[in-house]
Amino acid sequence: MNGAILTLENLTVRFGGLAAVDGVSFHVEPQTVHGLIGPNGAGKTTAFNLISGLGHQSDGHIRFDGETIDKWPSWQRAQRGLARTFQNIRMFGEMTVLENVLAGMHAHVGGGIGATLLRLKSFGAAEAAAIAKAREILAFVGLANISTRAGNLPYGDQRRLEIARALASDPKLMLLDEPAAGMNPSETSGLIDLLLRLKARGVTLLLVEHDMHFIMHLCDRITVLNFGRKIAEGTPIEVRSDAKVIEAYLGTKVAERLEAGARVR
Amino acid sequence: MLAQQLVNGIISGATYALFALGFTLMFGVLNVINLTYGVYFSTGALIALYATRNFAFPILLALPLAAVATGLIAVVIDGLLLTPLRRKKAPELASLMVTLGATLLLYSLMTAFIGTDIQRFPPAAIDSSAIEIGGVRVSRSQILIVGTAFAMVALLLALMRGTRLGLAIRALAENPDAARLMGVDVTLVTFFVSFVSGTLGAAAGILIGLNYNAIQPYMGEVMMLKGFAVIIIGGLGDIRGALIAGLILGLLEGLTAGYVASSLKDAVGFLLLVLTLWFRPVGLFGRAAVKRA
Amino acid sequence: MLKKLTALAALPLAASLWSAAALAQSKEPVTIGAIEILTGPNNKYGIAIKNGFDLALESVNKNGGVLGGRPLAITYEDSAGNKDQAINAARQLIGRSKVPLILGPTLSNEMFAAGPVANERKIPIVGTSTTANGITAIGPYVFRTSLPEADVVPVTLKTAQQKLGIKKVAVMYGNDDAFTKSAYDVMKAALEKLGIETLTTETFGGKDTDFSAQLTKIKGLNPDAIVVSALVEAGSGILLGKKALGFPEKVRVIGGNGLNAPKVMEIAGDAANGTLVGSPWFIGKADPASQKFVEAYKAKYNMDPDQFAAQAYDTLFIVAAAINAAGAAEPEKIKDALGKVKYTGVMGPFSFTENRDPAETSGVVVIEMRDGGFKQFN
Amino acid sequence: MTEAHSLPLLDVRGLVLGYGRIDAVKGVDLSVEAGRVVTLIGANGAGKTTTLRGLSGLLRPRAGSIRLAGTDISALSANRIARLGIVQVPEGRQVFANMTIDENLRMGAYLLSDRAEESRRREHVLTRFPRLAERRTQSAGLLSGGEQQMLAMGRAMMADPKLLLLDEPSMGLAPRFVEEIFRIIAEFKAEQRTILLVEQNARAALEIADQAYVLESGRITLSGPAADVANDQSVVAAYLGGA
Amino acid sequence: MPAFLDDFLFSYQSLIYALGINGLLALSMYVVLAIGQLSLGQAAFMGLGAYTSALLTLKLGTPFALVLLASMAVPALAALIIGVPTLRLSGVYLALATIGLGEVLRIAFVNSELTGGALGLSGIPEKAGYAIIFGALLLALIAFVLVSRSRLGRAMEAMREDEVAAGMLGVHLPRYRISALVVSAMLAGLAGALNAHVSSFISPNDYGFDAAVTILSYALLGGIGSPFGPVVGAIILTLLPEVLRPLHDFRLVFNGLIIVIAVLFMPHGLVPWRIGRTGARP
Repeated sequence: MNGAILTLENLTVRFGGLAAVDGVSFHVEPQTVHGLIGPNGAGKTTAFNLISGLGHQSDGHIRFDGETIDKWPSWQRAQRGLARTFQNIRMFGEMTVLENVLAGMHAHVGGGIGATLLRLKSFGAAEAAAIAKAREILAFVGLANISTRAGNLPYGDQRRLEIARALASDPKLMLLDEPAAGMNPSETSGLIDLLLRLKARGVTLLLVEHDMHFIMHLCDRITVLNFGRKIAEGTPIEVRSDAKVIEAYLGTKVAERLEAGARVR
Repeated sequence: MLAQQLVNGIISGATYALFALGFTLMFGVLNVINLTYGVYFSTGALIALYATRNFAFPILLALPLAAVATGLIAVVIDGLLLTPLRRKKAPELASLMVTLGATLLLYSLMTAFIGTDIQRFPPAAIDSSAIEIGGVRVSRSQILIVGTAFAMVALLLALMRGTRLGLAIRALAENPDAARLMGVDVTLVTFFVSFVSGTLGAAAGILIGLNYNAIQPYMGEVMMLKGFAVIIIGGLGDIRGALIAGLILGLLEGLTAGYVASSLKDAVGFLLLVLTLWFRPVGLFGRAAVKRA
Repeated sequence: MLKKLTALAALPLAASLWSAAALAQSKEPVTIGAIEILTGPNNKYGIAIKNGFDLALESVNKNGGVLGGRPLAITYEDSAGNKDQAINAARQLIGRSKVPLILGPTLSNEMFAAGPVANERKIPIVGTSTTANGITAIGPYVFRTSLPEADVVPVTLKTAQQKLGIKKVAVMYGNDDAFTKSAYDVMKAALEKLGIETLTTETFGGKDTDFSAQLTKIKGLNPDAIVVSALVEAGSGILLGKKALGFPEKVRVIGGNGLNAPKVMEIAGDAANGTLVGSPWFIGKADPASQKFVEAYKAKYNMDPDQFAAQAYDTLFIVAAAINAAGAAEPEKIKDALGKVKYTGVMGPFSFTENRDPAETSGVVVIEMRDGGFKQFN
Repeated sequence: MTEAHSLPLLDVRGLVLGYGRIDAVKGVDLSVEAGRVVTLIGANGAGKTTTLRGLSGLLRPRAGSIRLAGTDISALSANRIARLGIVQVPEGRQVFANMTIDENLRMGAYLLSDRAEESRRREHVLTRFPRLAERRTQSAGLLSGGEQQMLAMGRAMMADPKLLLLDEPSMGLAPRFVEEIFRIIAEFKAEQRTILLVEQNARAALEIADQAYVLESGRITLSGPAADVANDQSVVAAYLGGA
Repeated sequence: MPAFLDDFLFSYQSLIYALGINGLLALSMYVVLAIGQLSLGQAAFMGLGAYTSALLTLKLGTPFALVLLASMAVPALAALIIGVPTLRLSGVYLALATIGLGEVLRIAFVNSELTGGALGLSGIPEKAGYAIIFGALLLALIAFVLVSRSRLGRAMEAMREDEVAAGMLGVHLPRYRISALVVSAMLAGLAGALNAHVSSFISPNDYGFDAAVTILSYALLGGIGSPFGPVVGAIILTLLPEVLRPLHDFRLVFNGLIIVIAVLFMPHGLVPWRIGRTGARP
């Protein structure tokens, strides 16, 4: 627990009377791939939003990289080293591929308004370095056409670009919300490869995904949510054989019992 | 004197409320700040004016006629400007900008052809005689305005709560997709709401024009500034809020002019507006009530 | 091709026109400039003024023009009521058309913007409808023939004081308009000078329609009259509001030049009855020159002239006289000559003061609105 | 039932649906016989909800045909389709939170002009869902998730649909509500209603349904009698990424 | 200077000045639109700048350089006051609040003795000229180009495209929003001061709603892909009525039409070219 990069303590958020995330606690160890799974409506994306600062919890705490970040706005969390991608890609469609990645480096590229306007040497150097790094990241994720308008990229490449953009902020922790959604099998295997290389690079990953093959393949640990609560946690093998998880995914045998009840009536 | 000032305040407050009703309805249901609304105010008054003056229509016929005609214009404007944006799911500022441009276009077109000269209803159109009770004077047209404002609020609330169409409107306001699944023809209901708003705007223009007997194209623009204040203070989309905020504004303005300084009269509304934005941006009465009604 | 044809067709004509052309060479027209509101919402003022100029121009040219037979001509520029366009117009008249004198612009606001341009280039500029304070203070090349409010209003108030015995009044003015504000300043000074007590001073906006709060307060103070500085729109609204609140008949409205318009009676109807305004001229003036002007104007334009047309009409004769006296179409000479012009026109005797304002106020008439028309009050 | 039995009530051929540049449903064929409960199961993101949105007209098909009792309805708008008797209970309930329960039910009968029939149906629904009856004048937004789901189903019943589309009725609900929802579906089935059920709770869905389709990445990969599908190992694989 | 050139410059001086001043105003609108916000306070900020500068020149005889600084500082302060509460709300509120600001300022100018009430201020000496107006425009353009091609420019465009995503990349959204509004106010204030010092006379009614909408039409006609778009838009809309006299009457109709067409059919404006966002050769 001490070495955890991210710790959720009793995280709870209510909308109206309903608790979308209900007392969830878990932590993510550095340099691991951690999966967050659960059926639809289990509260995964809500939990992601709370962690990334796009909403605020009603109760509980979030600790990230040694700081309690409960009230931090999203940009502050990002500056501290938290990056994320979105379920439905949020690309800067008008900007080029390279510019998208450079935008991702926002928090780390130097250059205040003074240096920018005076075009100080430091500014040029910072920009050149940023571009070099962006090229490196793009090569890493396998995108070559750096001056293409991002909106014109094919879907799979947009996913890659979004990851590249998140990676550009040099994150300690990256949240990936359904990175494989809408990908075909070959794109998916390319993505797995990419994420494994990311992990090797030292980035901690927390991901929400529905493709179980993908999850089981990639994750070191998995947390399972249902009805906003944590119902299981462990290694992929542990989770896969957990009765509560199977029940959550495949459902209870309610129908049987019901039919029995109906006959009685 | 105080009694007369209070009555004055209520009358001008009722004119603000009457004006703001259609404006706030449009926002509450269609989720757009439609700046062309002020144009409906002027258009309604001008159509009624031409009908009574050039075609000798009695005012009781000219009023509904002009209101309906303006309602149809509102539908056309919605169809031309806002429907395409809705289809594209454009950001809310796009609709604000497009109606802003349209407003400038329509006002300047009107003045280019009509001029900004004040025009008046023929004297026979209205009975301007006043009633005096205990030293307080009210004219018939003023009673008509206050009555209409309250009646319209009651009517709108009854429509929203009691009728199937009203339910459909509220359903549309809240969740257009779910409304469609219930069989609501969203396009038709959208046009209906535009129509009702246009009609309300026009009715306000005609009655207020009758009362002050001064009609010109830019009358809607002046009213719009008060309209912003009323709908923000009352809460965007709140029908009852519009009535109450209108009355509050009218009374405060009247009392300011009567007992403080008339030069500060116009500042009151904006002061209230700024305070609302600072401290209670959802308006005095909480969130959009068209949806709740 | 087309050009050639035209040239051929023109040949026979050319010969016969030879002598006329030679004459025109020596009789080159003297072109002066005018900046008026010819388009846009306030063009009724500009058009009345242009009509007045044109009518006078006809008469000047019929009687031999200026400078020994040279025709006088006017180049009009439209200001559309916009001060930036007024500046543009002044610059183009001076820099491009090279006029020796400019008439106009229509509004005081426009003069405050365009006047300095002309003054800087030492071109005389003559306002015919600018009544605000401080117009001629712009500089030594700025003149006006319109009586400033400062001359008209005291006459009106004094007449009311003498004939009606007014002792205490309430004042209302539009505080967002240069014209009504400056007229108010004049009213305030005149009331003090005449020893009339001001019970309260209320303001309103030019686009307001509801004056009930101010009028209710005024009614409670029981004034002998209400002194109003407003334009037509607000002014007629005040009259209607006053009637609606049931003011006693004897409480009259005394207005500035802004209320001096038949439109007020048209809008306010019988609520306008009894309203007093001072005017440099009015259509019912029983003066033969004036009557002749009214007839000529009606014949040419098929409508009644107003004070703006009358002022413009006189102004053109004054300018023509100055050009003749100057002996050349040169700005400096015309400017000097203008200061010395003595002329009697439809508005009465006219000359400029040292400060280039009209010297005579004897032409001012106080008129009363009654049943849709103006009647002389004094 | 007067429909010709040779003709399925709903017949979908080659349906393609998508958002933006992506096709989410890539040529689906399925049919629903009158009086049957048919379930469409599959992992999240497989295209189940998208399919239902296509059927109810919220999403315009890019290709393919949707026939209701033989008539192609694929070009019709949602409100026209509702008029024909296809009623969808959308994913996530989508009750009108600011309206009362009564008003929500009245919205369900929006297309019905017979007021007497409307109140008869309302009484019927309220008898079936006594929880709702207790709170008929309260805002729907104040209900719990399970109660909202009941309201959504009750609202759909107000239209007396020919074909009921249920989209993930058990999603995000506590177990006791899941049971209750399936009890209600069982009752509907007993009343011979025609239902197309999209569920993630595959086991419960397969037990209640007559016929089942398995959707994977926008394509039907398996179909047949529900009992057969339930016994197919690949179904478990589809969910938990086995193998 | 040859006489004909002198006459030409004299005749068209105010038109040429207007090109530069309107260009500055267009840029002041651009900086707000560039981050996806809408302000209708440009005319009000312009008025504040104009009054501040005119009062300092007329009443205190302040050196012109200081006057110009003050004419930017005062509107900037107003932008802070109006911006801080509204920028937490949706974009619509900023637009409405800035319309309100215009009206409040008009009332204030009209009621204050200091500002000459409705009579405005006249006799403002002509202290600005070609050099300073076009110098300011050029400097502003260069500054915008430099900012565009930097991390600041990238953050601004990112905000316009997707605020949430921009925030997730560490872009301090409130700081950018308020800075954009403040810079916008400063530019508009400067334009107001320059205008006051070439037209000798200012009055409260010069800075109304129509003016604000006209400024918006400059930016939308030119397009906001680069800072050049709005300036081109301003030049066209300033010259067009002069070239096409018949348009004069319908100038406002035309401006309104342009906004409608730009929003509905021409989202990139007349200058669709988009400025690059890198500060070094990629």
